[in-house]
Amino acid sequence: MSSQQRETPDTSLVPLVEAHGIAKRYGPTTALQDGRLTVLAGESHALVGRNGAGKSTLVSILTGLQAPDEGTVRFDGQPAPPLTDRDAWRTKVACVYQKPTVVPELTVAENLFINRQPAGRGGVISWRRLRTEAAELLDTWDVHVDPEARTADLKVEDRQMVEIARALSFGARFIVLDEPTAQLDSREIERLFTRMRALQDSGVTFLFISHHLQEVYEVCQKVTVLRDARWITTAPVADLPRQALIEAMAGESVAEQAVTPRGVEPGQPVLLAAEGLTSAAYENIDLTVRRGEVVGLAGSSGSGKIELAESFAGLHTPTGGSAQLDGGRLPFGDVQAALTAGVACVPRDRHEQGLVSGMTIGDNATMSVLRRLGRYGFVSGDRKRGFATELIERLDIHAEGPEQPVSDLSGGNAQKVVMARALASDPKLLVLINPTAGVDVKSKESLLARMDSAREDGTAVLVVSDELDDLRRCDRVLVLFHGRVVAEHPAGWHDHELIASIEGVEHG
Amino acid sequence: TGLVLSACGSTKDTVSSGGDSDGTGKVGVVLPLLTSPFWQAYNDYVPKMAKAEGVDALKTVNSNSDPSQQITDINNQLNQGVKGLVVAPLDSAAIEAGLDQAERKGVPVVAVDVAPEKGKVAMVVRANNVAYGEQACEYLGKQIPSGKVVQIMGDLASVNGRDRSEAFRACVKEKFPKLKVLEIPAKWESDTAASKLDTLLNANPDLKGIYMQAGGVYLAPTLQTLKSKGLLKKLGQPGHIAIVSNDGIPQEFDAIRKGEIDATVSQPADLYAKYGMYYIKAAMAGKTFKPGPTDHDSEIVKLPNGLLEDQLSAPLVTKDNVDDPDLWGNTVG
Amino acid sequence: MADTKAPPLAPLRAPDPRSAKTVLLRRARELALVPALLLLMVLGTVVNDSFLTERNLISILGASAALAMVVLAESLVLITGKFDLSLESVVGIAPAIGALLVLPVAQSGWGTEFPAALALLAILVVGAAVGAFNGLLVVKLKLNAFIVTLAMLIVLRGLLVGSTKGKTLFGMPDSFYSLATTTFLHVPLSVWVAGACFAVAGMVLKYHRVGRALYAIGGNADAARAAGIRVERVMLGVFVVAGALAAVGGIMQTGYVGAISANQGNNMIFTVFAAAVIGGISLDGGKGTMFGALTGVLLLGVVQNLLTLAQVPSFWIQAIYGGIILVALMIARVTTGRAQD
Amino acid sequence: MADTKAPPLAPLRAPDPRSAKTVLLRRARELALVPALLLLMVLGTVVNDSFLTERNLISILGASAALAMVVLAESLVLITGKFDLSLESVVGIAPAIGALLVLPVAQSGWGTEFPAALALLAILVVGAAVGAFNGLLVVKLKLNAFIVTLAMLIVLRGLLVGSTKGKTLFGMPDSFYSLATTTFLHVPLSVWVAGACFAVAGMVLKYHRVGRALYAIGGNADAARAAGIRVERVMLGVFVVAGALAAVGGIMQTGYVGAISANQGNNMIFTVFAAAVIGGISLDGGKGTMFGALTGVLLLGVVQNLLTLAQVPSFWIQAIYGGIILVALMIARVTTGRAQD
Ligand SMILES: Nc1ncnc2c1ncn2[C@@H]1O[C@H](COP(=O)(O)OP(=O)(O)OP(=O)(O)O)[C@@H](O)[C@H]1O
Ligand SMILES: Nc1ncnc2c1ncn2[C@@H]1O[C@H](COP(=O)(O)OP(=O)(O)OP(=O)(O)O)[C@@H](O)[C@H]1O
Ligand SMILES: [Mg+2]
Ligand SMILES: [Mg+2]
Repeated sequence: MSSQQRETPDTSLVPLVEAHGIAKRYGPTTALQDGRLTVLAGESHALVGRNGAGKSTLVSILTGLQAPDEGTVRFDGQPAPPLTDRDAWRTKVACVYQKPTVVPELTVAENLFINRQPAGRGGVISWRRLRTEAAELLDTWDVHVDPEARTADLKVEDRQMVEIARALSFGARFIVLDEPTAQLDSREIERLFTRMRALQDSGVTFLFISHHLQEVYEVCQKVTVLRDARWITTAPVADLPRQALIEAMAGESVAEQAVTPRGVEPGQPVLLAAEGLTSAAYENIDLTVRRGEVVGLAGSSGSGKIELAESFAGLHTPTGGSAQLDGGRLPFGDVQAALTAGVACVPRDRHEQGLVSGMTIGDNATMSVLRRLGRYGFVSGDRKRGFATELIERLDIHAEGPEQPVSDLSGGNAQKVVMARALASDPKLLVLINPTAGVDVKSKESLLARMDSAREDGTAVLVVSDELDDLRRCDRVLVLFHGRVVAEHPAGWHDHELIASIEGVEHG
Repeated sequence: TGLVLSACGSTKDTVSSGGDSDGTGKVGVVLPLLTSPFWQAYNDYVPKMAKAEGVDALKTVNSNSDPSQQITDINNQLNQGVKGLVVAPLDSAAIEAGLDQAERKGVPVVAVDVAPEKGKVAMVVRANNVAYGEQACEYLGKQIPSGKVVQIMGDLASVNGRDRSEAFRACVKEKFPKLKVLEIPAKWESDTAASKLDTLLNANPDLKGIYMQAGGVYLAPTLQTLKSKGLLKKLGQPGHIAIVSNDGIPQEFDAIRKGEIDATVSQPADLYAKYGMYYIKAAMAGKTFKPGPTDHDSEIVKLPNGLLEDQLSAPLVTKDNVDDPDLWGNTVG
Repeated sequence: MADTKAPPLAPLRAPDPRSAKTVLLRRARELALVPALLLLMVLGTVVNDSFLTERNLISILGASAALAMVVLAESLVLITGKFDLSLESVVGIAPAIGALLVLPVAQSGWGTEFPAALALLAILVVGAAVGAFNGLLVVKLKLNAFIVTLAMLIVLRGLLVGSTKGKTLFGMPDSFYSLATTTFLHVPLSVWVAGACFAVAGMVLKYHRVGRALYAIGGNADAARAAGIRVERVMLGVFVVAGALAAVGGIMQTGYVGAISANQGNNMIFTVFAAAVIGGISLDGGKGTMFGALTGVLLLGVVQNLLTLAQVPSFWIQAIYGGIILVALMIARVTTGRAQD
Repeated sequence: MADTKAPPLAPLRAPDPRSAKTVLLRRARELALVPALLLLMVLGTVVNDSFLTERNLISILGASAALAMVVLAESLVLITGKFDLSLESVVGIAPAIGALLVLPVAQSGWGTEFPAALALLAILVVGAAVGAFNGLLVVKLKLNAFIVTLAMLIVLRGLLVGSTKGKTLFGMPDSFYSLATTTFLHVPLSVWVAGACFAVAGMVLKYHRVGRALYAIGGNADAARAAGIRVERVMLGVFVVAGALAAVGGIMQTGYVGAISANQGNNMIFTVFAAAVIGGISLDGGKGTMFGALTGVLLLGVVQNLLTLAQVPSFWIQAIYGGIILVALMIARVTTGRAQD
């Protein structure tokens, strides 16, 4: 907590941000019914809730992107500025939104300083200063990207770091972070937290949203819980142990089973066998996955784990090596052929490769399986609707129904639609890349439980994830470092072992 | 500032002597467009007539219905050092800049089909578009005592189209007040003509006559529409709609022979080309002309703006004279 | 203020997704023009007695058939997220080549004197070939679709003028005209054909795997690829089909005007885009339906018809035409209450 | 296979971002046409002696000036991610209204007989007003930009024909023509003005926040809004500026042809889009530079000039023109090695 004293004793009583009775509706959907939030200066406040609870909606209202249908927002006791006065909002609050808010065609440097480029006399932008300042900013964050690179070419995690760096560099007293960690690996998260603590010490107030509850305990002092578009409770984190917090979010008690994978039965045949896979991102990879086995791929950013996983789904083409799936040769570089061969995939970035945002949930979920839903390629609307409704229920997607466009969904629910599509095709091999990014605790349980049930029906699963929780479910975890497999951990590993090998600190 | 002053100028500065021509040299020919059978015929006649008149004509240049392109084309021809220009302006006024350029370079110009409002040309070779409209009106007026007639007009922004429309309108109003004129602005487009005529016939099934201002584009859609409505009756049959066309292309002659249409005004594409070449050769040789009758059955008149115009005759072709071998429509394939 | 527990809540229920209002809202895009269209019909009936006659309505349909085919073709391309401007030139060049193949040299043909059926087939082949060429340049060579097809438009227009020497082609066999001249139940065949094509395209787009693939590609080509759709192949196919459909439109146009002028199809693409876009097809791809596109075509047809019937002074027709389109757009905006994109 | 020790690897390094090659690659988009342009220049010199003369080059520039202004205007709108088709009509209607204001009734004017300076100002105001109207419909009413401006194009064309009764306006004061007729260092003023406008626009786009805001809005309007850019206001401003620039283009065109026909500007928008898009301005917004757009204009100008000088048979000029554009696109694609969008 901040140790700084405000000038007048009064102000400590006036909350930095106070939102009251906020309601927001999108057509028939009520995104927020009774949103309340009170954040005191200097505290780090967590906002938690299940997917679709209305967190991001509240954020967009707190940052002046949207006007609430009802309710008031006050900063330091003053009413919030009008929506059109963006400059006034910018002095009050900076934000990392859940959806990317970079301009893909501009360089990283310019995105960092968008609309506040360093300018000399006559408002002439100095590109040299822009570049050096951007390089400095990236350096302090230890983000290794070229400030001159096109932002569209960045990896998701780098883009996220750029957005975080930008938000924190405004010098605003109040900073909102909407799921900043969903796309980051543990090292990057640690870097973010160190930075947050330092800023907290200098008096900055954070509103922090995450589905990783341990992070809430790590960096926040207070927590507000939303459920079903309504405010449920606000409490110091110390008063709300994990179980109680989950209960507040879910409205029921959720048993988080501490799963220990039983491991595959020894007799199971090998389903996926890859030999000598080589591409620009990885080198000479041998990999076998048995029927019913769940294999994790871990590694730091740039280790090539994603490309490796993508290779099996046809999204990345290796330059050398071969793979067998269930006895047949697995073709590379052709998603359709991979699908036919029995591979389904949750791709790395739901915005880029996962979803067609203009289409409905039903369309997105059934996109890969239409062939099997009807004859001669024709699919009856009812059949599709039924199939999609089933998926929506199975994955607990918070939506009006299969006819809703995915662009209306909250981040976590959108991710579940991608997952639904992968599961829809009853694959032999399921390739999951960061499958639980942005998914709430309860849904994550059900997603991961699906991995377990895959085991029963003999599906092989390949999970690429930066989250230890996901990896813990795996029968074994392979660690990649600079494109090579450097370690293999059978189930039951300790966190520090895995992290050490991911970091490349200690191989062996 | 002296430098600046001397650097300033005008595109009108570079007047060259121009008197050095002896009647020889290359001649540039600029066409307005090529997507009409009439201009296509003219384009075919140009090399033939140039040869006949002994003129060294360059390949024709097509301005593609774009007046500013036409100026550019003229400039390009001048830059190539032509000694004479035969231009069919797209517009009576929007040609001035091109004519000025030619005058500055001392290159004589003959205008074909459209008389420029301003600028200097050695001669205007054209048939009178006002006369076209009047001829059509006279013919229809004689056939139809009273009732509705429609004129299928061209692009409202085209001079020739405007002349025909106004002449037709004025003539009907003055001489045949019992006729009611309906109008179809069809932008020289055949599908527009078809659909609007179709629509109009729904509301006015008692239509008595049609004046098509361009047979090349309107003949087929008019006949097709009448056919599909069951209104295409041969000349002499009851319910025949009197149709006068304008252009004089072979297909119109065929239709006249079959009795599908009554008449057409033959625009003399051959004479345009012939006298275009004739006058440019004369102008390059420094010859001048005076108003008065010519040796080829036409008259040179002095226009209000001082330009000379050789008004070629445009005969009305009907069943009676449709087989006249002198009509250019009977000489091309 | 901490620890305030909210009272127990009845969970908010989402509204019934099938309720009439939600369905209507969701279909807002394709139904947007319907109110404007109805208004125009009423206006037409008031302005002129002959407007609401069977004859006149059939005229509107007959006049719109060729346009409808090209709008259909363009809509497919637009939904896939690409452009094909050259379709307007296909309307001219495809039937022209067919005609040149049947006509004797004396009638400016090539003298090959193909049988009519073969020539009609050739028309479709030309359309498909142009589409395939565009498709290859766009899909394989990855050239910009807008500008490639604009260049193709110019090339094809030029080829048409060049190969006909600017002449209008007349006197083809009757089968060249029969789409427009034959009627069935008083309605020209061309209208039935266009209607059938729209129905088929609509069904395919809504219920067939390939149709859904078009939307997916137009919405997010990367995601479509990751979902196992063969983006390149489908796109190429769409260009080919669009070319062939435009060629059919060209045959209809030929039948309608009774000849092929060297101008056939010129400037049509503006009207095509207007119809498609007012009908709710998005230029960004991935959005719009065949029904919407059809209402766009009909709206333009009705307005044209109305203006002719009303004998508006010809100098002002164009301004009024544009004005009515603007107003129709505003009505659509107000009645659906959604931003247009 | 566990615990295999990997040999120590030098981490793969990104290439030095400032190396000449990377810089060139990054500028590939705007430099794409330069090789094609050079090739054409060489070709021109070979084909015809008069091509590389000062006179001819000045002709090319003079003929392209008006187009250049409209391309500039359209590029600004495109970079912001919108469309403005009606600019071509502004090229006609804006100077026409100016002319109607100065001309006496006898010359088909309105008889207000404004002084020339005021009329010239009025031309700019008309352009800006049309832009503002478009902008309001697009930005405030959230109508689709493509179709609104297409409707406006039709309306304005119609108004031009209606208000002039189709007549060509001429005989305006000299100042109406002076942009095209006055020269400085042998080069028409219009060329200098267009050049200056391009330079200013280029500088603003590269070195001013407002310019950068256009790219941001075109690239991702939501992100721009979140970054505090007043998206609506900037967009409106762009429409207004584009209208005014197109009006200047209209004055140049008037001077160039010496009169204002009721068709002035018609079908120009095709060429405008062609120039802008070949020049690397993306229809999706957020991409392209003024330099690129300028090379697009010059390429089209040089091709037109070459075709006239080369004495190509006029029936085939158009086809060859389109063909050259296609080839230029391919050259651009090959030399830059990047997909076009
Ligand atoms: N533009 C929109 N149109 C329609 N519905 C919307 C829109 N934006 C959000 N919603 C709906 O509002 C509800 C709340 O969404 P919100 O994004 O605030 O959830 P969230 O709490 O941030 O969830 P997550 O943890 O998954 O990010 C969801 O049901 C969502 O479907
Ligand atoms: N499209 C691309 N263009 C250029 N380089 C790329 C591209 N995709 C990936 N790379 C590079 O290939 C390397 C491996 O990337 P990859 O995404 O596989 O890393 P990763 O192991 O998944 O890391 P993380 O754990 O951060 O997700 C990186 O250096 C990345 O920058
Ligand atoms: Mg959210
Ligand atoms: Mg990664």
